[in-house]
Amino acid sequence: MPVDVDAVVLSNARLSPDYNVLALAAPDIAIRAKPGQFVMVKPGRGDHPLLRRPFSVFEVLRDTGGVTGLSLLNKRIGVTTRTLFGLEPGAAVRCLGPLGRPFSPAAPPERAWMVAGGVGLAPFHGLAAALRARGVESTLFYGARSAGELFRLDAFRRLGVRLALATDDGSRGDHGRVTLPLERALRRLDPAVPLRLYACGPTPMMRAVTNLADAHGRRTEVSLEQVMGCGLGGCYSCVVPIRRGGEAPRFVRSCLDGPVFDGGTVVWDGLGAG
Amino acid sequence: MPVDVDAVVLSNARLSPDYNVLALAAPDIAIRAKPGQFVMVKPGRGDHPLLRRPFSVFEVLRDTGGVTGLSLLNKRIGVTTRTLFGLEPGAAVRCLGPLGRPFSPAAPPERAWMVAGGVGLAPFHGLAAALRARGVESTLFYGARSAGELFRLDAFRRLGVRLALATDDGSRGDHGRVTLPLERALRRLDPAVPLRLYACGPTPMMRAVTNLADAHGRRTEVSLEQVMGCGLGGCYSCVVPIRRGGEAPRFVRSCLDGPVFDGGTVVWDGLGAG
Amino acid sequence: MSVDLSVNIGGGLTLANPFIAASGCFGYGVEYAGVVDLGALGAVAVKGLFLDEREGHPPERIVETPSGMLNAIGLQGIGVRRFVAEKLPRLRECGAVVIVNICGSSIEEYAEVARILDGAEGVAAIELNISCPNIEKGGMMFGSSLRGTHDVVAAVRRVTRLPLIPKLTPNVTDVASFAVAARDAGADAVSLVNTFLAMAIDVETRRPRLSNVVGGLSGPAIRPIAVRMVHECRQAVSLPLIGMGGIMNAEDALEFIIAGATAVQVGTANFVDPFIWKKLLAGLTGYLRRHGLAGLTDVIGSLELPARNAPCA
Amino acid sequence: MSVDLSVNIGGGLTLANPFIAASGCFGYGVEYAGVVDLGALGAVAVKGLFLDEREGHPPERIVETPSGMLNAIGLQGIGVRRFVAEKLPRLRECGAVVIVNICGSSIEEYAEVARILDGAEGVAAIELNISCPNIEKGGMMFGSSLRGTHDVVAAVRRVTRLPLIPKLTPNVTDVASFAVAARDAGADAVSLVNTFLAMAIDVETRRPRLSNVVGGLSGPAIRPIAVRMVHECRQAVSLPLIGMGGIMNAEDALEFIIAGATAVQVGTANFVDPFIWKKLLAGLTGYLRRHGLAGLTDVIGSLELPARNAPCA
Ligand SMILES: Cc1cc2nc3c(=O)[nH]c(=O)nc-3n(C[C@H](O)[C@H](O)[C@H](O)COP(=O)(O)OP(=O)(O)OC[C@H]3O[C@@H](n4cnc5c(N)ncnc54)[C@H](O)[C@@H]3O)c2cc1C
Ligand SMILES: Cc1cc2nc3c(=O)[nH]c(=O)nc-3n(C[C@H](O)[C@H](O)[C@H](O)COP(=O)(O)OP(=O)(O)OC[C@H]3O[C@@H](n4cnc5c(N)ncnc54)[C@H](O)[C@@H]3O)c2cc1C
Ligand SMILES: Cc1cc2nc3c(=O)[nH]c(=O)nc-3n(C[C@H](O)[C@H](O)[C@H](O)COP(=O)(O)O)c2cc1C
Ligand SMILES: Cc1cc2nc3c(=O)[nH]c(=O)nc-3n(C[C@H](O)[C@H](O)[C@H](O)COP(=O)(O)O)c2cc1C
Ligand code: FES
Ligand code: FES
Repeated sequence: MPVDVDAVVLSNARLSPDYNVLALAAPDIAIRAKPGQFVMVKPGRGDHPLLRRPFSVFEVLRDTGGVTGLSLLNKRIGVTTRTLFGLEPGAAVRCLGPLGRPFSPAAPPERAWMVAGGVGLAPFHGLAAALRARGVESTLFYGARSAGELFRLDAFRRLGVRLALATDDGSRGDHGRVTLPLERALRRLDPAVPLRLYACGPTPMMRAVTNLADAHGRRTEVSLEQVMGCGLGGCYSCVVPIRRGGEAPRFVRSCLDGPVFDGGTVVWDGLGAG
Repeated sequence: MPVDVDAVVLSNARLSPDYNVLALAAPDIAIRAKPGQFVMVKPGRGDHPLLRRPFSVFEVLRDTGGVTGLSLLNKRIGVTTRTLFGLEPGAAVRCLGPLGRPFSPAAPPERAWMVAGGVGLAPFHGLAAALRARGVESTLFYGARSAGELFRLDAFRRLGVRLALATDDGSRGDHGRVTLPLERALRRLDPAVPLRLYACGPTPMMRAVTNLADAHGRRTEVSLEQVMGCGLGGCYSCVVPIRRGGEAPRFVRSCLDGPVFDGGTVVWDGLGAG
Repeated sequence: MSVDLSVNIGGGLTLANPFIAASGCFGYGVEYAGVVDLGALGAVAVKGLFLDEREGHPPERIVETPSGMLNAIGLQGIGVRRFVAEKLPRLRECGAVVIVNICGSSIEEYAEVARILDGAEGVAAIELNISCPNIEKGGMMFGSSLRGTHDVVAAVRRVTRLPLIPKLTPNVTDVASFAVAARDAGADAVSLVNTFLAMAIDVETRRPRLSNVVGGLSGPAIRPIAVRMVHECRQAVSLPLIGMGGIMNAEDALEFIIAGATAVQVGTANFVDPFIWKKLLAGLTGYLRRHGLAGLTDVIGSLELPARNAPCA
Repeated sequence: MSVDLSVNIGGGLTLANPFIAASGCFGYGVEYAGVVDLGALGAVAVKGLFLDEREGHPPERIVETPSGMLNAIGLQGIGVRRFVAEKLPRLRECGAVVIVNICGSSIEEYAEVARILDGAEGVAAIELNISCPNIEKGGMMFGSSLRGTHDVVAAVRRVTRLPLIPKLTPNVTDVASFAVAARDAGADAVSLVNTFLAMAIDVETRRPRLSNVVGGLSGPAIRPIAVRMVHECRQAVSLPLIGMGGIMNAEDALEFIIAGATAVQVGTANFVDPFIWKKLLAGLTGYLRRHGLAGLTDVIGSLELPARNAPCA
């Protein structure tokens, strides 16, 4: 069951002019959050903005006494993300969660490849930790605009994750899309080695990853970013057209049935303009 | 001409759980403000709350280099005053002014009696300073709920103002309304001594002062607190019924023709519920 | 002092308190069973149902606006039969008082949906959605004509004895005349308002923000208009009114109740705070205590109008 | 790159830019002469004028609501004759393009006011206020009936050649039909919207917050509804439309312009920021530059509607 807490900001680490990591004292949520789940956040009271916004749980925070909270990897794009960028420790943020259907973590001997674009990195810290706990060999394919926007690489390395990087400007890793190193790796991998992919990032990127993986006979779990009004199944705003079995596509609520979906079931053309 | 500045909060002195004095770096306004004039203030951007709120200029702030800003005496009653109470130094407040028609300061040998109720003290610091500069003998009749809400008495004493106090709970000065000491003083004063009264506070108090003074043949300038949408004469929200000469009462805009009016011209029954 | 929050919303239906989850803002209720004690609500109005399943509009389906939001969900739904089979039993288990919001593309469809519900166990009342701005056929088509309103209500009235509550659209010149038409056709109460037809444009792409171009505006932005409409209807009919539009807290609810609403629905606010219900109850109870009132019925329609006086007193 | 902001709002009237101060929100314009360069505005719509002086309603006349405000000023004003004698000369001096908003309790009064303005020097256009929610007689009475709208517009058309701009009320079921009626009666353009009839209640006293009980809602809260109405009118008539309702910045103005408005009015925002006009101009110019457009006319009505597709693509 999700809970709603008035979480105090523990710290706000600004990573770049657009990205920050906001640590929130929400242990009751953190302790239950599974990789890929999200929270619905509202930084201020009052009507402006009115609605909460969905954010992946980035890290589960711990000290010697146990779980102390969670963090969000936030990218400034509009009114709420701007506020979250600017918050100082001590401020309060309403935080409802954990919500949604998590990733299904691979199990050995299956390998796990995570493919992140930009802020799509957010759900993978938790997933990487879960994979490590299960002893799954994992790789993060991570694309960003430039080297300065490739964040927290060390944290992933510490979790034993191999890294394959790409930047739009070529300042680090492959010059171009994250699908470049991914495609190379897919081609190289022995088709007999069991592998599962996870993707989170811009819709076209998740679509490309799903198709690429599919061409190599691999399945991808994607974490979609639909606009969400409630996060609890109440409003039907967050739907995604999903085709299951041979049936016609159906709009399913990504706050309940997602945000993680089998990429192969997503009818990509039917997603919103985003 | 009024100007609009994004004024930085220089300090915020909390005087009680409801009152504070907010110092704003708005020298361009302060330098031109006359006693009784007001500013239209909006602490946040955005639509909530939407409109500015009117505040008297409390003090004109100076250092050795000259005028540095102005202060507001603020009382928490709703959304904007609550925000103004909570602001920290460095925050910005949009501030438009100076606006409205000021008091007409007495000149010797005329004496000046200021009658303040609660936050109605606000316009009198500036008036007291102007009166002192003109060498006018002045007294402040000041009523509040309790001794703890009689603010800045020293500042007025330093301006040579005599004080006559009253509190609702009798914790200081007369026990009851500020009209108690006022009435006593009016009765005692030689009718031949020229005197002008100024009143600011709750509407019933200003009305009582006007009537009391009138009964003793004295005129009162009152500073009315109408709800104001614009402060510039644009919206016609702030009207007060004024009877001039023998004519029928007319609604006049208190942001342009006031907030200071000759109390004897105000049709008190026609003021809003407040 | 104990206070009585119960209200009678007509057709013999008494609610333990006036707070109803608004249709379309609470799924089928069951989605909230883990978060909210459904039995503690006055009632739950479930998402609008047609006879058959519907897919609704493609995303984007919502967009935020100043103190409000637009939605163009397009009444995606599982159809009344699946609702009765799959959701109603669970709602009964939870002790929910269930108001079923129904839609139709024709009068026959409305009547058919109502007939099915009339035979189902656990339906407390039918809310007749003749006011949805988000579908091409039906919905507001009926609700924005007096004739259409009368005919749909009368047709449904013939097939069910369940309390019947037409839900009025605010997108009309004179909402009170629609309340009158609904009453004359046999309604037990009316609820108002549904959303205001509205739109938002992305100026960078010069495209509508909603896939359906237009959508319905809800939330605090519309509250003052909705309160006025309740006030107008109160003066035109003596039916119980169920008011809604931008209620975010007990004080907002009281505006509607004082204006004449017997009960209120809460939609958009529930998205912001799914735990709002306890706060609403506490706020209302506190108000009654503070004002020394024994029951909510003392507040309903208690608006004191000023004696009309000369402009310049 | 220089951009052309000028627009033709009908009746031969070209404005240097599309930004007009909304009636009732800018006094008689002269109040702002010290703050704003009146000649730099597209036009100034002055406060609604009757034939004679009016006192308006007692306070409280305004109340703030979520992202909006209610007003019930009651059209206090100095009457058209004093306006012509006392205000018009000063407005001319300031180089203002003056649109005079006129009211009446009868068709004859509207016509009489228009006749007086027709003979005055310095009136650029007449805006016909048939939509004020704040007076008992006249105003919305005409504006909420197609017949009334047609008759008032036709009567005023007969007495003046000045550009004639009826101002429509949003408090109707089908605003586009009113635009059609106005056009058929000889209007040169229509402006929309006036305020939404609304009310707010003080729950502690259980009294209306406005002395007049109801008032008109303006500000950002109404913007999505107003934009939708401009969009609807654009599809029904080819007259120039003057859009308004909650415009706070250039982007908001662009929503209206993209939806089909040739010019826009700014009311409530001017209370918040009397220096808004320069910001609006800068914002609009910046937009055109950024999008590589030579003139505003390229933007008017440029909304791209989606091809209607099956709900589930
Ligand atoms: C399950 C889920 C998890 C998410 N996790 C994260 C995360 O960990 N970190 C993070 O920074 N963001 C995350 N997002 C995206 C985040 O919710 C949006 O960035 C946020 O809602 C924007 O709010 P805003 O108020 O800042 O922008 P707004 O002011 O609401 O919007 C600004 C602009 O962005 C567009 N927009 C709004 N939401 C989205 C969206 N979801 N996708 C694309 N465009 C959008 C709007 O249409 C508008 O044009 C997640 C979204 C979902 C659904
Ligand atoms: C010329 C002038 C000078 C003023 N000077 C000062 C000053 O120096 N210091 C100060 O603290 N206040 C002053 N005020 C009053 C101040 O403007 C109000 O307290 C303020 O507008 C309240 O805003 P809010 O957002 O906090 O309250 P809101 O949330 O807007 O209102 C809260 C409640 O108070 C009522 N209310 C709002 N405004 C007024 C008002 N003016 N009078 C009575 N009730 C009201 C509302 O109806 C509502 O019930 C002055 C007013 C005027 C007209
Ligand atoms: C996302 C959404 C979906 C809605 N769906 C329905 C519906 O199916 N049937 C209906 O009668 N009203 C529907 N409504 C309208 C609400 O029930 C309510 O009338 C309106 O939102 C005003 O109340 P609010 O401001 O509290 O949300 C919907 C509203 C929203 C926001
Ligand atoms: C205080 C006030 C007074 C108004 N007076 C008039 C008026 O006299 N005539 C008129 O046609 N409209 C009047 N209006 C309506 C505005 O001109 C405008 O149509 C409406 O406020 C919507 O625009 P906005 O949201 O930008 O304010 C008034 C609005 C306000 C807020
Ligand atoms: S976000 Fe409301 S149903 Fe998914
Ligand atoms: S406050 Fe707008 S006219 Fe006085």
